[in-house]
Amino acid sequence: MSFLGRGGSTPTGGVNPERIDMAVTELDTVTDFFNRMVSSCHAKCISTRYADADLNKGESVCIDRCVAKFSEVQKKVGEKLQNRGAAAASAGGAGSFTGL
Amino acid sequence: MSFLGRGGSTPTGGVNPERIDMAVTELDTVTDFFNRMVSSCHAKCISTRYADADLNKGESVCIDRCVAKFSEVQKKVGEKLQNRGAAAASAGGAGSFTGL
Amino acid sequence: MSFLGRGGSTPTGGVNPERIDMAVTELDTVTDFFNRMVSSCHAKCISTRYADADLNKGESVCIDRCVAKFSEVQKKVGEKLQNRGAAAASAGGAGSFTGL
Amino acid sequence: MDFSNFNAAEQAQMSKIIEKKQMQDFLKMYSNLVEKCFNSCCNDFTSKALSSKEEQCVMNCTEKFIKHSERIGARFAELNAEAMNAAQTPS
Amino acid sequence: MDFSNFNAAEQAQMSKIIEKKQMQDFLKMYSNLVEKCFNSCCNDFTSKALSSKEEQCVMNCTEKFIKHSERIGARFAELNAEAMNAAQTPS
Amino acid sequence: MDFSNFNAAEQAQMSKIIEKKQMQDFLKMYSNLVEKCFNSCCNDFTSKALSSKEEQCVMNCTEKFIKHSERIGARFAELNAEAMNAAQTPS
Repeated sequence: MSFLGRGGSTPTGGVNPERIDMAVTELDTVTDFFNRMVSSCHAKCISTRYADADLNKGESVCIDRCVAKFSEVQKKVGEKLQNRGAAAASAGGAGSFTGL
Repeated sequence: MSFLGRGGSTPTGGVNPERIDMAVTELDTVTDFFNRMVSSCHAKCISTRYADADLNKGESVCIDRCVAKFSEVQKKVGEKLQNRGAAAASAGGAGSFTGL
Repeated sequence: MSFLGRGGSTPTGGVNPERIDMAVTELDTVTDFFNRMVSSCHAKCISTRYADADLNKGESVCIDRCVAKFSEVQKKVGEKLQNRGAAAASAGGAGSFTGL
Repeated sequence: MDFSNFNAAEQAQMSKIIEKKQMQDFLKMYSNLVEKCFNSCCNDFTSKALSSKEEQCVMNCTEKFIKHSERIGARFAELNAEAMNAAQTPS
Repeated sequence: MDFSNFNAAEQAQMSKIIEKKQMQDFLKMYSNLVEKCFNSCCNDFTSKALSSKEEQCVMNCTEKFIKHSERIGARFAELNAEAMNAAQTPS
Repeated sequence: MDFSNFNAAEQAQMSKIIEKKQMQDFLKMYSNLVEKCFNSCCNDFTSKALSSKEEQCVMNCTEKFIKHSERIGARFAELNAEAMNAAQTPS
């Protein structure tokens, strides 16, 4: 997650709330990617007739390739967003509705 | 919601934050199920031509059966998840991305 | 967002948490509408063959009209909900699951 | 849902939380309704104005969705009441 | 949106909240984009590597989606400005 | 994800947050599974009872989805481990 730095250093023994916040955002982001990968690869690889409870050979192979491909797409899109400038890319987000 | 216990007892007059948290999780879960039921039964029962503002007889009967069936599916899936072990079922959730 | 009043007045120099809460709800609501508009107009106007990286003339014109139409629908639905009474409209929300 | 075993302070806090959630649920339902009825009713982008046919469709869609939600809510409440009774009946 | 009636302390808190929301919106847009472009562009799972055709499709999809969002954002801002002017004009 | 540079107090707080998130993720997965398997398996509303065919379909759908998620989780963990090793290897 190269978009996310880790907050500054923490006083010994204390909790740095910004570090916690960053870690939670990172966790939420990974979980979001994971859930979308599960959903996309389910749509691409799993037959919805459900005649069987097991993944068959074809489905299993498809899942493995799907994960690899989805990750590659994630990388490509991330690079594109960084090249283009994260600022421009988020045009239309909350920031554009406010004068702050 | 048999997955959710209620937190421990509360000192008289005080607020037990864990009980509140549990209640909020329970509320969010019921709302989530309800919204998905509304959406699924809309897709199954309601014609999207919208020639009329009222539910016709066929749609009304379909909705009633849809609610009953959706609830039965909810029960069956819940039992399955419990038999299988909630731990295994949540494989891939946030827990699996962390070393904690 | 005529459904949302702004909380009461604020003591000079202090922060009124209700005003902040209201502003955050307003921001979340506008963002939600914006995201759904992006998604709906993408489905209506953008060819998914992706032979090109630019919006063509037809897509651009379609987007402009789509935004206008989506906003009109938003207004019409909002009026309808207000006429019908917000209370009735939210039937089935969290409130109906609780005895409070 | 049953909060009868909550003390007064806890019930007061839950009331506030529920009130806030109801507002959020209502707003989410509103934007969901706009999206759903727009997607079903608007398919002609040769004009930026809503045609009278599209407007009628949006009004019917909205009204019908509310009636649909209300009916589901009623059935859902019945099911939950049954489940609660069943849980309280000694077997 | 207009926070001009907020005092300095409230504006400062809103700025922090908005900054955090922008980060979250950006990350959500990123994962949404990955999902959308993957679903549109990748349909061959006889190989685990992205073909050059798929990669081109993903790049076009990303670029086009950003331009699409920017255009919607511009039109949306115009509409909101109009609505605000209309609200402030005495009738 | 690597929290090894967190101090003990921070790790303790993260553990609590993660535990709560796991519960929420599990509940969301549950409702998602109900929706998905209902939508795929139930198409006959001439009766309100689940037919044995529909029930079998729901059971298979649930089991298969869990296996699917587990397989994705395993592959995903491998990819992340590779990425982490690559980042730590001096080039």
